[in-house]
Amino acid sequence: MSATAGDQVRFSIGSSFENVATLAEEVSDLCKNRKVSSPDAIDVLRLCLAEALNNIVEHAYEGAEGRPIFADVRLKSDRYEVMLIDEGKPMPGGKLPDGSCEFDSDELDELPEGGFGWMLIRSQMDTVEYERRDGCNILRLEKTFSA
Amino acid sequence: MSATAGDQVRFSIGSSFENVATLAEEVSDLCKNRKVSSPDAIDVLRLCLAEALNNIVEHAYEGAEGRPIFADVRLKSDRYEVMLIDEGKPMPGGKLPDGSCEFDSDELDELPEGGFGWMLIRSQMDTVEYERRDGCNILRLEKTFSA
Amino acid sequence: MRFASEKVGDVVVMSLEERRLDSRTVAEFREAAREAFRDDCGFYVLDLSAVGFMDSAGVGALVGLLKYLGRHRRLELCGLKPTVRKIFRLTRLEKVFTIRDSKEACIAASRSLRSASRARG
Amino acid sequence: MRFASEKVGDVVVMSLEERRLDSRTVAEFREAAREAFRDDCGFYVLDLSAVGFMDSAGVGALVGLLKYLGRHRRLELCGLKPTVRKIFRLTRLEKVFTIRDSKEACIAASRSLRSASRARG
Ligand SMILES: Nc1ncnc2c1ncn2[C@@H]1O[C@H](COP(=O)(O)OP(=O)(O)O)[C@@H](O)[C@H]1O
Ligand SMILES: Nc1ncnc2c1ncn2[C@@H]1O[C@H](COP(=O)(O)OP(=O)(O)O)[C@@H](O)[C@H]1O
Repeated sequence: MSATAGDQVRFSIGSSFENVATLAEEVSDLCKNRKVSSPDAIDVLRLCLAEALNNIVEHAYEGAEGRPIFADVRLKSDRYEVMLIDEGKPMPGGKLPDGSCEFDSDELDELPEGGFGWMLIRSQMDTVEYERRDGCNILRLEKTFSA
Repeated sequence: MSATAGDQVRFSIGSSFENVATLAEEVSDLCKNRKVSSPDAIDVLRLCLAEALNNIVEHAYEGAEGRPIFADVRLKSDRYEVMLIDEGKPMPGGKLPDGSCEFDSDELDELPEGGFGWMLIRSQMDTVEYERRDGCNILRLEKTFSA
Repeated sequence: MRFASEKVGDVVVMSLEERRLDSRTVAEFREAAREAFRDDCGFYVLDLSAVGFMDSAGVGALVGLLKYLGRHRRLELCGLKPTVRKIFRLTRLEKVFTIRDSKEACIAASRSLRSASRARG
Repeated sequence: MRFASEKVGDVVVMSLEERRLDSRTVAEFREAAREAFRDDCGFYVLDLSAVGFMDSAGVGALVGLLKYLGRHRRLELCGLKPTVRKIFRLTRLEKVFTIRDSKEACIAASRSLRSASRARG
Protein backbone atom coordinates (compact mmCIF):
# COMPACT_ATOMS: atom_id res chain seq x y z
CA MET A 1 0.00 0.00 0.00
CA SER A 2 1.50 3.32 -0.99
CA ALA A 3 1.69 5.71 1.90
CA THR A 4 -0.46 8.82 1.79
CA ALA A 5 -0.88 11.33 4.57
CA GLY A 6 -4.19 9.77 5.53
CA ASP A 7 -3.09 6.14 5.79
CA GLN A 8 -4.11 5.12 9.25
CA VAL A 9 -5.98 2.36 10.97
CA ARG A 10 -7.78 3.02 14.24
CA PHE A 11 -8.75 0.04 16.36
CA SER A 12 -11.33 0.62 19.10
CA ILE A 13 -11.70 -2.19 21.60
CA GLY A 14 -13.08 -2.85 25.03
CA SER A 15 -10.42 -3.61 27.65
CA SER A 16 -9.78 -7.28 28.41
CA PHE A 17 -6.66 -9.42 28.35
CA GLU A 18 -8.11 -11.43 25.51
CA ASN A 19 -8.99 -8.41 23.36
CA VAL A 20 -5.56 -6.85 23.70
CA ALA A 21 -3.83 -10.11 22.74
CA THR A 22 -6.02 -10.26 19.64
CA LEU A 23 -5.24 -6.64 18.85
CA ALA A 24 -1.48 -7.26 18.95
CA GLU A 25 -1.97 -10.08 16.42
CA GLU A 26 -4.19 -7.91 14.22
CA VAL A 27 -1.61 -5.17 14.03
CA SER A 28 1.02 -7.76 13.05
CA ASP A 29 -1.24 -9.03 10.28
CA LEU A 30 -1.77 -5.47 9.12
CA CYS A 31 2.01 -5.02 8.96
CA LYS A 32 2.25 -8.02 6.66
CA ASN A 33 -0.58 -6.77 4.43
CA ARG A 34 1.01 -3.31 4.23
CA LYS A 35 4.34 -4.84 3.31
CA VAL A 36 6.25 -3.72 6.35
CA SER A 37 9.60 -4.94 5.13
CA SER A 38 11.19 -6.40 8.22
CA PRO A 39 9.81 -9.56 9.88
CA ASP A 40 11.96 -8.77 12.92
CA ALA A 41 10.39 -5.33 13.23
CA ILE A 42 6.93 -6.93 13.06
CA ASP A 43 7.87 -9.32 15.87
CA VAL A 44 9.10 -6.36 17.90
CA LEU A 45 5.86 -4.46 17.39
CA ARG A 46 3.72 -7.49 18.30
CA LEU A 47 5.60 -7.92 21.57
CA CYS A 48 5.74 -4.24 22.52
CA LEU A 49 2.04 -3.78 21.82
CA ALA A 50 1.20 -6.86 23.88
CA GLU A 51 3.25 -5.43 26.76
CA ALA A 52 1.88 -1.89 26.59
CA LEU A 53 -1.72 -3.06 26.14
CA ASN A 54 -1.46 -5.55 29.01
CA ASN A 55 -0.25 -2.69 31.20
CA ILE A 56 -3.29 -0.65 30.20
CA VAL A 57 -5.69 -3.44 31.17
CA GLU A 58 -3.79 -4.33 34.32
CA HIS A 59 -2.69 -0.95 35.64
CA ALA A 60 -4.67 1.84 33.96
CA TYR A 61 -7.98 -0.06 34.17
CA GLU A 62 -7.00 -2.30 37.11
CA GLY A 63 -8.41 -5.32 35.30
CA ALA A 64 -11.82 -3.78 34.53
CA GLU A 65 -13.31 -5.06 31.27
CA GLY A 66 -15.09 -3.21 28.50
CA ARG A 67 -13.37 0.14 29.03
CA PRO A 68 -12.25 1.93 25.85
CA ILE A 69 -8.82 1.44 24.32
CA PHE A 70 -7.85 3.00 21.00
CA ALA A 71 -4.87 2.10 18.87
CA ASP A 72 -3.96 4.39 15.97
CA VAL A 73 -1.56 2.65 13.64
CA ARG A 74 0.46 4.18 10.81
CA LEU A 75 2.64 1.92 8.75
CA LYS A 76 5.27 2.44 6.10
CA SER A 77 7.54 -0.19 4.67
CA ASP A 78 10.42 1.00 6.88
CA ARG A 79 8.66 2.70 9.81
CA TYR A 80 5.73 2.31 12.14
CA GLU A 81 4.05 4.55 14.65
CA VAL A 82 1.35 3.50 17.09
CA MET A 83 -0.59 5.64 19.55
CA LEU A 84 -2.39 3.86 22.36
CA ILE A 85 -5.11 5.82 24.12
CA ASP A 86 -7.05 4.86 27.24
CA GLU A 87 -9.18 6.64 29.82
CA GLY A 88 -7.75 4.85 32.85
CA LYS A 89 -5.58 5.88 35.77
CA PRO A 90 -2.50 7.94 34.94
CA MET A 91 1.02 6.56 35.10
CA PRO A 92 2.48 6.84 38.59
CA GLY A 93 4.18 10.23 38.95
CA GLY A 94 2.67 11.29 35.61
CA LYS A 95 5.56 9.80 33.68
CA LEU A 96 6.75 6.58 32.11
CA PRO A 97 8.43 3.99 34.31
CA ASP A 98 12.11 4.13 33.43
CA GLY A 99 12.18 0.45 32.50
CA SER A 100 15.39 -0.30 34.26
CA CYS A 101 15.26 -3.54 36.15
CA GLU A 102 18.36 -4.12 38.21
CA PHE A 103 19.06 -7.48 39.75
CA ASP A 104 21.95 -9.54 40.97
CA SER A 105 21.94 -12.70 38.89
CA ASP A 106 23.54 -14.67 41.74
CA GLU A 107 20.80 -13.91 44.23
CA LEU A 108 18.17 -16.44 43.21
CA ASP A 109 15.65 -15.48 45.89
CA GLU A 110 15.85 -11.81 44.98
CA LEU A 111 15.22 -12.19 41.26
CA PRO A 112 12.26 -10.12 40.02
CA GLU A 113 9.40 -12.06 38.43
CA GLY A 114 7.86 -8.94 36.86
CA GLY A 115 8.77 -5.48 35.72
CA PHE A 116 10.35 -6.63 32.47
CA GLY A 117 7.63 -5.11 30.29
CA TRP A 118 8.85 -1.53 30.03
CA MET A 119 12.40 -2.78 29.63
CA LEU A 120 11.35 -4.75 26.54
CA ILE A 121 9.46 -1.77 25.12
CA ARG A 122 12.15 0.83 25.75
CA SER A 123 15.01 -1.32 24.53
CA GLN A 124 13.31 -2.09 21.21
CA MET A 125 11.46 1.09 20.19
CA ASP A 126 13.11 4.25 18.87
CA THR A 127 10.61 6.51 20.60
CA VAL A 128 8.41 5.90 23.63
CA GLU A 129 6.45 8.99 24.69
CA TYR A 130 3.78 9.37 27.33
CA GLU A 131 1.31 12.17 27.73
CA ARG A 132 -1.71 12.66 29.99
CA ARG A 133 -4.30 14.78 28.22
CA ASP A 134 -8.04 15.34 28.84
CA GLY A 135 -8.22 12.42 31.24
CA CYS A 136 -6.55 10.09 28.74
CA ASN A 137 -3.25 8.27 28.71
CA ILE A 138 -1.57 8.67 25.35
CA LEU A 139 1.40 6.42 24.66
CA ARG A 140 3.29 6.84 21.41
CA LEU A 141 5.61 4.14 20.10
CA GLU A 142 7.67 4.65 16.99
CA LYS A 143 10.42 2.81 15.17
CA THR A 144 12.29 3.16 11.87
CA PHE A 145 14.13 0.17 10.48
CA SER A 146 15.68 -1.22 7.35
CA ALA A 147 14.46 -4.29 5.52
CA MET B 1 -12.62 -11.08 20.70
CA SER B 2 -15.66 -10.53 22.84
CA ALA B 3 -17.92 -7.87 21.40
CA THR B 4 -18.35 -4.64 23.29
CA ALA B 5 -20.20 -1.58 22.11
CA GLY B 6 -16.96 0.09 21.16
CA ASP B 7 -15.44 -2.69 19.08
CA GLN B 8 -14.68 -1.08 15.78
CA VAL B 9 -11.82 -0.70 13.38
CA ARG B 10 -11.55 2.35 11.17
CA PHE B 11 -9.28 2.16 8.15
CA SER B 12 -8.30 5.44 6.49
CA ILE B 13 -6.65 5.13 3.11
CA GLY B 14 -5.86 7.20 0.08
CA SER B 15 -7.80 6.19 -3.04
CA SER B 16 -6.01 3.89 -5.47
CA PHE B 17 -6.86 0.51 -6.98
CA GLU B 18 -3.96 -1.02 -5.13
CA ASN B 19 -4.89 0.40 -1.74
CA VAL B 20 -8.49 -0.76 -1.96
CA ALA B 21 -7.43 -4.30 -2.92
CA THR B 22 -5.15 -4.34 0.13
CA LEU B 23 -7.94 -3.03 2.31
CA ALA B 24 -10.30 -5.83 1.25
CA GLU B 25 -7.61 -8.35 2.27
CA GLU B 26 -6.99 -6.59 5.56
CA VAL B 27 -10.65 -6.72 6.51
CA SER B 28 -10.69 -10.46 5.70
CA ASP B 29 -7.69 -11.00 7.95
CA LEU B 30 -9.41 -9.02 10.67
CA CYS B 31 -12.45 -11.32 10.33
CA LYS B 32 -10.21 -14.31 10.92
CA ASN B 33 -8.56 -12.73 13.95
CA ARG B 34 -11.93 -11.76 15.40
CA LYS B 35 -13.19 -15.29 14.90
CA VAL B 36 -15.91 -14.50 12.39
CA SER B 37 -17.32 -17.99 12.30
CA SER B 38 -18.11 -18.51 8.64
CA PRO B 39 -15.34 -18.75 6.03
CA ASP B 40 -17.99 -18.31 3.35
CA ALA B 41 -19.17 -15.07 4.92
CA ILE B 42 -15.56 -13.84 4.98
CA ASP B 43 -15.21 -14.61 1.26
CA VAL B 44 -18.44 -12.71 0.62
CA LEU B 45 -17.21 -9.67 2.53
CA ARG B 46 -13.85 -9.68 0.75
CA LEU B 47 -15.55 -9.70 -2.63
CA CYS B 48 -18.25 -7.14 -1.82
CA LEU B 49 -15.70 -4.75 -0.33
CA ALA B 50 -13.46 -5.12 -3.36
CA GLU B 51 -16.44 -4.31 -5.60
CA ALA B 52 -17.72 -1.35 -3.59
CA LEU B 53 -14.24 0.10 -3.08
CA ASN B 54 -13.33 -0.26 -6.74
CA ASN B 55 -16.49 1.66 -7.59
CA ILE B 56 -15.43 4.44 -5.24
CA VAL B 57 -12.03 4.76 -6.90
CA GLU B 58 -13.41 4.40 -10.42
CA HIS B 59 -16.69 6.32 -10.23
CA ALA B 60 -16.75 8.54 -7.13
CA TYR B 61 -13.13 9.67 -7.57
CA GLU B 62 -12.91 8.97 -11.32
CA GLY B 63 -9.55 7.28 -10.85
CA ALA B 64 -7.95 10.10 -8.86
CA GLU B 65 -5.40 8.83 -6.32
CA GLY B 66 -4.80 9.86 -2.73
CA ARG B 67 -8.36 10.99 -1.99
CA PRO B 68 -9.76 9.90 1.38
CA ILE B 69 -11.65 6.65 1.86
CA PHE B 70 -12.74 5.45 5.30
CA ALA B 71 -13.95 1.99 6.19
CA ASP B 72 -15.57 1.47 9.58
CA VAL B 73 -15.74 -2.22 10.38
CA ARG B 74 -17.69 -3.90 13.18
CA LEU B 75 -17.41 -7.64 13.54
CA LYS B 76 -19.15 -10.26 15.61
CA SER B 77 -18.84 -13.99 15.23
CA ASP B 78 -22.13 -14.14 13.31
CA ARG B 79 -22.52 -10.64 11.87
CA TYR B 80 -20.57 -7.89 10.20
CA GLU B 81 -21.27 -4.31 9.33
CA VAL B 82 -19.09 -2.05 7.23
CA MET B 83 -19.53 1.64 6.41
CA LEU B 84 -17.57 3.00 3.48
CA ILE B 85 -17.21 6.76 3.33
CA ASP B 86 -15.74 8.86 0.55
CA GLU B 87 -15.83 12.51 -0.52
CA GLY B 88 -16.28 11.86 -4.22
CA LYS B 89 -19.08 12.39 -6.71
CA PRO B 90 -22.52 11.25 -5.61
CA MET B 91 -24.23 8.18 -7.02
CA PRO B 92 -26.15 8.96 -10.22
CA GLY B 93 -29.69 10.00 -9.28
CA GLY B 94 -28.67 10.14 -5.63
CA LYS B 95 -29.42 6.48 -5.13
CA LEU B 96 -27.89 3.05 -5.46
CA PRO B 97 -27.82 1.38 -8.87
CA ASP B 98 -30.42 -1.39 -8.71
CA GLY B 99 -27.87 -4.05 -9.57
CA SER B 100 -30.07 -5.83 -12.03
CA CYS B 101 -28.21 -6.85 -15.12
CA GLU B 102 -30.46 -8.30 -17.75
CA PHE B 103 -29.05 -10.09 -20.75
CA ASP B 104 -30.03 -12.71 -23.27
CA SER B 105 -27.53 -15.52 -22.87
CA ASP B 106 -27.93 -16.49 -26.53
CA GLU B 107 -26.92 -13.09 -27.87
CA LEU B 108 -23.14 -13.36 -27.67
CA ASP B 109 -22.44 -9.92 -29.09
CA GLU B 110 -24.84 -8.24 -26.68
CA LEU B 111 -23.43 -9.74 -23.47
CA PRO B 112 -22.41 -7.11 -20.93
CA GLU B 113 -18.75 -7.08 -19.88
CA GLY B 114 -19.38 -4.90 -16.84
CA GLY B 115 -22.12 -3.93 -14.45
CA PHE B 116 -21.89 -7.13 -12.42
CA GLY B 117 -20.49 -5.39 -9.34
CA TRP B 118 -23.70 -4.17 -7.70
CA MET B 119 -25.37 -7.44 -8.56
CA LEU B 120 -22.74 -9.33 -6.58
CA ILE B 121 -23.07 -6.94 -3.64
CA ARG B 122 -26.85 -6.86 -3.50
CA SER B 123 -27.30 -10.58 -3.93
CA GLN B 124 -24.92 -11.41 -1.09
CA MET B 125 -25.48 -8.74 1.57
CA ASP B 126 -28.51 -8.52 3.85
CA THR B 127 -28.49 -4.73 3.84
CA VAL B 128 -27.05 -2.28 1.32
CA GLU B 129 -27.85 1.33 2.16
CA TYR B 130 -26.62 4.52 0.53
CA GLU B 131 -26.75 8.00 1.89
CA ARG B 132 -25.27 11.32 0.72
CA ARG B 133 -24.43 13.50 3.70
CA ASP B 134 -22.20 16.58 4.09
CA GLY B 135 -20.62 16.01 0.70
CA CYS B 136 -19.83 12.39 1.50
CA ASN B 137 -21.05 9.10 0.10
CA ILE B 138 -21.89 6.71 2.91
CA LEU B 139 -22.47 3.11 1.96
CA ARG B 140 -23.50 0.65 4.64
CA LEU B 141 -23.18 -3.11 4.10
CA GLU B 142 -24.44 -5.56 6.68
CA LYS B 143 -24.89 -9.30 6.93
CA THR B 144 -25.87 -11.82 9.61
CA PHE B 145 -25.00 -15.47 9.12
CA SER B 146 -24.63 -18.74 10.94
CA ALA B 147 -21.40 -20.62 11.41
CA MET C 1 0.36 -12.76 -15.77
CA ARG C 2 1.82 -16.21 -15.35
CA PHE C 3 0.21 -19.07 -17.23
CA ALA C 4 1.04 -22.40 -18.82
CA SER C 5 -0.33 -23.38 -22.20
CA GLU C 6 -0.32 -26.75 -23.89
CA LYS C 7 -1.83 -28.27 -26.96
CA VAL C 8 -3.58 -31.62 -26.50
CA GLY C 9 -4.64 -32.93 -29.90
CA ASP C 10 -6.58 -30.05 -31.40
CA VAL C 11 -7.30 -28.39 -28.09
CA VAL C 12 -5.37 -25.47 -26.59
CA VAL C 13 -5.38 -25.43 -22.79
CA MET C 14 -4.40 -22.27 -20.93
CA SER C 15 -3.81 -22.76 -17.20
CA LEU C 16 -3.65 -19.54 -15.22
CA GLU C 17 -0.94 -19.52 -12.59
CA GLU C 18 -2.20 -16.49 -10.72
CA ARG C 19 -4.27 -16.42 -7.55
CA ARG C 20 -6.27 -13.36 -8.57
CA LEU C 21 -8.32 -12.56 -11.64
CA ASP C 22 -9.62 -9.15 -10.67
CA SER C 23 -9.67 -5.48 -11.58
CA ARG C 24 -5.93 -5.25 -11.06
CA THR C 25 -5.03 -8.13 -13.31
CA VAL C 26 -7.67 -8.16 -16.08
CA ALA C 27 -5.69 -6.02 -18.50
CA GLU C 28 -2.76 -8.45 -18.31
CA PHE C 29 -5.12 -11.38 -18.51
CA ARG C 30 -6.71 -10.09 -21.72
CA GLU C 31 -3.30 -9.88 -23.37
CA ALA C 32 -2.14 -13.26 -22.03
CA ALA C 33 -5.28 -15.04 -23.23
CA ARG C 34 -4.94 -13.65 -26.75
CA GLU C 35 -1.35 -14.81 -26.72
CA ALA C 36 -2.19 -18.31 -25.44
CA PHE C 37 -5.14 -18.72 -27.79
CA ARG C 38 -3.54 -17.26 -30.92
CA ASP C 39 -3.27 -20.78 -32.37
CA ASP C 40 -6.31 -21.11 -34.63
CA CYS C 41 -7.63 -24.45 -33.44
CA GLY C 42 -11.26 -23.81 -32.65
CA PHE C 43 -11.43 -25.34 -29.16
CA TYR C 44 -9.99 -23.55 -26.15
CA VAL C 45 -9.90 -24.53 -22.49
CA LEU C 46 -9.18 -22.11 -19.66
CA ASP C 47 -8.13 -23.82 -16.43
CA LEU C 48 -8.85 -21.57 -13.46
CA SER C 49 -7.83 -23.96 -10.68
CA ALA C 50 -5.14 -21.59 -9.39
CA VAL C 51 -7.57 -18.68 -9.08
CA GLY C 52 -8.78 -18.10 -5.52
CA PHE C 53 -10.20 -14.62 -5.99
CA MET C 54 -12.25 -13.31 -8.90
CA ASP C 55 -14.37 -10.17 -8.97
CA SER C 56 -16.83 -8.58 -11.40
CA ALA C 57 -13.98 -7.23 -13.51
CA GLY C 58 -12.56 -10.75 -13.77
CA VAL C 59 -15.83 -12.30 -14.84
CA GLY C 60 -16.33 -9.36 -17.23
CA ALA C 61 -12.97 -10.11 -18.83
CA LEU C 62 -14.07 -13.71 -19.39
CA VAL C 63 -17.18 -12.46 -21.19
CA GLY C 64 -14.86 -10.27 -23.24
CA LEU C 65 -12.75 -13.29 -24.15
CA LEU C 66 -15.83 -15.24 -25.17
CA LYS C 67 -16.91 -12.41 -27.47
CA TYR C 68 -13.38 -12.06 -28.84
CA LEU C 69 -13.26 -15.75 -29.78
CA GLY C 70 -16.66 -15.40 -31.43
CA ARG C 71 -19.24 -17.95 -32.53
CA HIS C 72 -16.89 -20.23 -34.41
CA ARG C 73 -14.36 -20.89 -31.72
CA ARG C 74 -15.36 -22.71 -28.57
CA LEU C 75 -14.27 -21.77 -25.02
CA GLU C 76 -14.71 -24.03 -22.03
CA LEU C 77 -13.80 -23.29 -18.40
CA CYS C 78 -12.62 -25.75 -15.77
CA GLY C 79 -11.18 -26.04 -12.28
CA LEU C 80 -13.34 -23.34 -10.70
CA LYS C 81 -13.07 -23.13 -6.93
CA PRO C 82 -16.41 -22.81 -5.11
CA THR C 83 -16.06 -19.05 -4.54
CA VAL C 84 -15.31 -18.52 -8.22
CA ARG C 85 -18.12 -20.86 -9.29
CA LYS C 86 -20.51 -18.84 -7.14
CA ILE C 87 -19.81 -15.66 -9.09
CA PHE C 88 -21.00 -17.34 -12.28
CA ARG C 89 -24.15 -18.41 -10.50
CA LEU C 90 -24.91 -15.00 -8.98
CA THR C 91 -24.31 -13.12 -12.23
CA ARG C 92 -26.27 -15.80 -14.13
CA LEU C 93 -23.29 -16.15 -16.46
CA GLU C 94 -23.25 -19.90 -15.84
CA LYS C 95 -25.78 -20.14 -18.65
CA VAL C 96 -23.37 -18.39 -20.99
CA PHE C 97 -20.24 -20.43 -20.26
CA THR C 98 -19.58 -24.13 -20.52
CA ILE C 99 -18.04 -25.08 -17.19
CA ARG C 100 -16.58 -28.52 -16.47
CA ASP C 101 -14.74 -29.97 -13.48
CA SER C 102 -11.40 -30.68 -15.11
CA LYS C 103 -9.43 -30.03 -18.26
CA GLU C 104 -9.62 -33.78 -18.95
CA ALA C 105 -13.41 -33.46 -19.08
CA CYS C 106 -13.09 -30.55 -21.54
CA ILE C 107 -10.69 -32.50 -23.73
CA ALA C 108 -13.02 -35.53 -23.72
CA ALA C 109 -15.88 -33.21 -24.70
CA SER C 110 -13.86 -31.85 -27.61
CA ARG C 111 -13.32 -35.42 -28.85
CA SER C 112 -16.99 -36.40 -28.77
CA LEU C 113 -17.88 -33.09 -30.39
CA ARG C 114 -15.43 -33.82 -33.18
CA SER C 115 -16.60 -37.39 -33.76
CA ALA C 116 -20.21 -36.17 -33.74
CA SER C 117 -19.44 -33.56 -36.41
CA ARG C 118 -17.44 -36.12 -38.39
CA ALA C 119 -20.38 -38.55 -38.26
CA ARG C 120 -22.63 -35.73 -39.45
CA GLY C 121 -20.13 -34.59 -42.14
CA MET D 1 -1.53 -26.15 28.67
CA ARG D 2 -0.41 -29.03 26.49
CA PHE D 3 3.02 -30.52 27.16
CA ALA D 4 4.89 -33.80 26.90
CA SER D 5 7.16 -35.03 29.65
CA GLU D 6 9.67 -37.83 29.62
CA LYS D 7 12.35 -39.14 31.91
CA VAL D 8 15.73 -39.80 30.34
CA GLY D 9 17.99 -41.42 32.91
CA ASP D 10 17.79 -39.08 35.89
CA VAL D 11 16.60 -36.10 33.87
CA VAL D 12 13.00 -34.95 33.52
CA VAL D 13 12.30 -33.19 30.20
CA MET D 14 9.15 -31.10 29.81
CA SER D 15 8.37 -30.09 26.23
CA LEU D 16 5.76 -27.37 25.92
CA GLU D 17 3.30 -27.94 23.11
CA GLU D 18 1.87 -24.45 23.09
CA ARG D 19 2.75 -21.61 20.76
CA ARG D 20 2.38 -18.89 23.38
CA LEU D 21 3.91 -18.47 26.80
CA ASP D 22 2.42 -15.13 27.75
CA SER D 23 0.22 -13.30 30.22
CA ARG D 24 -2.77 -15.40 29.18
CA THR D 25 -1.09 -18.74 29.65
CA VAL D 26 1.37 -18.26 32.54
CA ALA D 27 -1.07 -19.40 35.25
CA GLU D 28 -1.63 -22.68 33.45
CA PHE D 29 2.07 -22.99 32.75
CA ARG D 30 2.95 -22.61 36.41
CA GLU D 31 0.64 -25.48 37.29
CA ALA D 32 1.76 -27.67 34.40
CA ALA D 33 5.46 -27.21 35.22
CA ARG D 34 4.94 -28.19 38.86
CA GLU D 35 3.06 -31.24 37.64
CA ALA D 36 5.75 -32.21 35.11
CA PHE D 37 8.62 -31.57 37.52
CA ARG D 38 7.07 -33.16 40.64
CA ASP D 39 9.48 -36.11 40.27
CA ASP D 40 12.31 -35.32 42.66
CA CYS D 41 15.23 -35.97 40.37
CA GLY D 42 17.32 -32.81 40.65
CA PHE D 43 17.82 -32.06 36.95
CA TYR D 44 15.02 -30.58 34.84
CA VAL D 45 14.94 -29.55 31.20
CA LEU D 46 12.31 -27.28 29.68
CA ASP D 47 12.08 -27.56 25.90
CA LEU D 48 10.57 -24.37 24.45
CA SER D 49 10.89 -25.23 20.76
CA ALA D 50 7.12 -24.99 20.19
CA VAL D 51 6.93 -21.49 21.66
CA GLY D 52 6.78 -18.72 19.05
CA PHE D 53 5.59 -15.91 21.29
CA MET D 54 6.75 -15.09 24.79
CA ASP D 55 6.25 -11.84 26.69
CA SER D 56 7.43 -10.37 29.97
CA ALA D 57 4.86 -12.39 31.90
CA GLY D 58 6.19 -15.57 30.27
CA VAL D 59 9.80 -14.84 31.12
CA GLY D 60 8.65 -13.82 34.62
CA ALA D 61 7.00 -17.21 35.05
CA LEU D 62 10.27 -18.91 34.12
CA VAL D 63 12.05 -16.92 36.84
CA GLY D 64 9.30 -18.04 39.18
CA LEU D 65 9.92 -21.67 38.23
CA LEU D 66 13.65 -21.28 38.81
CA LYS D 67 12.96 -19.89 42.29
CA TYR D 68 10.42 -22.62 42.98
CA LEU D 69 12.94 -25.35 42.12
CA GLY D 70 15.49 -23.66 44.35
CA ARG D 71 19.26 -23.98 44.66
CA HIS D 72 19.39 -27.75 44.84
CA ARG D 73 17.48 -28.61 41.71
CA ARG D 74 18.84 -27.64 38.35
CA LEU D 75 16.77 -26.16 35.46
CA GLU D 76 18.03 -25.88 31.91
CA LEU D 77 16.22 -24.39 28.92
CA CYS D 78 16.51 -25.46 25.30
CA GLY D 79 14.97 -25.02 21.86
CA LEU D 80 14.51 -21.23 22.09
CA LYS D 81 13.47 -19.60 18.84
CA PRO D 82 15.37 -16.38 18.01
CA THR D 83 12.52 -14.07 19.15
CA VAL D 84 12.31 -15.92 22.45
CA ARG D 85 16.09 -15.96 22.85
CA LYS D 86 16.10 -12.20 22.33
CA ILE D 87 13.84 -11.63 25.33
CA PHE D 88 16.42 -13.30 27.58
CA ARG D 89 19.09 -11.07 26.15
CA LEU D 90 17.11 -7.82 26.50
CA THR D 91 16.03 -8.57 30.07
CA ARG D 92 19.56 -9.75 30.88
CA LEU D 93 18.06 -12.98 32.21
CA GLU D 94 20.39 -14.97 29.96
CA LYS D 95 22.92 -14.72 32.79
CA VAL D 96 20.43 -16.32 35.16
CA PHE D 97 19.36 -19.28 33.04
CA THR D 98 21.36 -22.07 31.47
CA ILE D 99 20.25 -22.12 27.85
CA ARG D 100 21.33 -24.84 25.40
CA ASP D 101 20.41 -25.58 21.81
CA SER D 102 18.72 -28.94 22.26
CA LYS D 103 17.46 -31.26 24.96
CA GLU D 104 20.19 -33.70 23.89
CA ALA D 105 22.76 -31.06 24.87
CA CYS D 106 21.07 -30.63 28.25
CA ILE D 107 21.02 -34.40 28.85
CA ALA D 108 24.69 -34.66 27.90
CA ALA D 109 25.42 -31.84 30.35
CA SER D 110 23.59 -33.68 33.11
CA ARG D 111 25.77 -36.73 32.49
CA SER D 112 29.07 -34.88 32.68
CA LEU D 113 27.81 -33.04 35.76
CA ARG D 114 27.04 -36.36 37.41
CA SER D 115 30.36 -38.00 36.52
CA ALA D 116 32.18 -34.88 37.76
CA SER D 117 30.38 -35.03 41.11
CA ARG D 118 31.00 -38.79 41.30
CA ALA D 119 34.72 -38.23 40.66
CA ARG D 120 34.71 -35.62 43.41
CA GLY D 121 32.69 -37.77 45.81
N1 LIG E 1 -1.20 2.56 31.62
C1 LIG E 1 -0.70 2.59 32.84
N2 LIG E 1 -1.29 3.30 33.77
C2 LIG E 1 -0.77 3.31 34.97
N3 LIG E 1 0.34 2.71 35.36
C3 LIG E 1 0.97 2.00 34.50
C4 LIG E 1 0.49 1.89 33.20
N4 LIG E 1 1.30 1.13 32.55
C5 LIG E 1 2.27 0.76 33.39
N5 LIG E 1 2.09 1.29 34.58
C6 LIG E 1 3.04 1.09 35.67
O1 LIG E 1 4.14 0.40 35.08
C7 LIG E 1 4.59 -0.66 35.86
C8 LIG E 1 4.47 -1.98 35.14
O2 LIG E 1 5.58 -2.18 34.35
P1 LIG E 1 5.99 -3.52 33.65
O3 LIG E 1 7.45 -3.35 33.32
O4 LIG E 1 5.10 -3.87 32.52
O5 LIG E 1 5.85 -4.63 34.78
P2 LIG E 1 4.68 -5.62 35.13
O6 LIG E 1 5.28 -6.91 34.79
O7 LIG E 1 4.47 -5.38 36.60
O8 LIG E 1 3.48 -5.26 34.31
C9 LIG E 1 3.78 -0.65 37.09
O9 LIG E 1 4.61 -0.15 38.10
C10 LIG E 1 2.63 0.27 36.84
O10 LIG E 1 2.38 1.07 37.97
N1 LIG F 1 -19.33 5.66 -5.42
C1 LIG F 1 -19.96 5.90 -6.56
N2 LIG F 1 -20.15 7.12 -6.94
C2 LIG F 1 -20.78 7.33 -8.08
N3 LIG F 1 -21.26 6.42 -8.91
C3 LIG F 1 -21.09 5.17 -8.60
C4 LIG F 1 -20.41 4.86 -7.41
N4 LIG F 1 -20.37 3.57 -7.37
C5 LIG F 1 -21.00 3.10 -8.43
N5 LIG F 1 -21.45 4.05 -9.20
C6 LIG F 1 -22.22 3.80 -10.41
O1 LIG F 1 -22.45 2.40 -10.38
C7 LIG F 1 -22.22 1.80 -11.63
C8 LIG F 1 -21.15 0.76 -11.58
O2 LIG F 1 -21.68 -0.44 -11.16
P1 LIG F 1 -20.99 -1.83 -11.26
O3 LIG F 1 -22.10 -2.83 -11.15
O4 LIG F 1 -19.90 -1.98 -10.22
O5 LIG F 1 -20.36 -1.92 -12.69
P2 LIG F 1 -18.90 -1.58 -13.24
O6 LIG F 1 -18.42 -2.92 -13.66
O7 LIG F 1 -19.18 -0.66 -14.38
O8 LIG F 1 -18.10 -0.95 -12.15
C9 LIG F 1 -21.88 2.89 -12.57
O9 LIG F 1 -23.02 3.11 -13.35
C10 LIG F 1 -21.57 4.11 -11.72
O10 LIG F 1 -22.15 5.25 -12.30
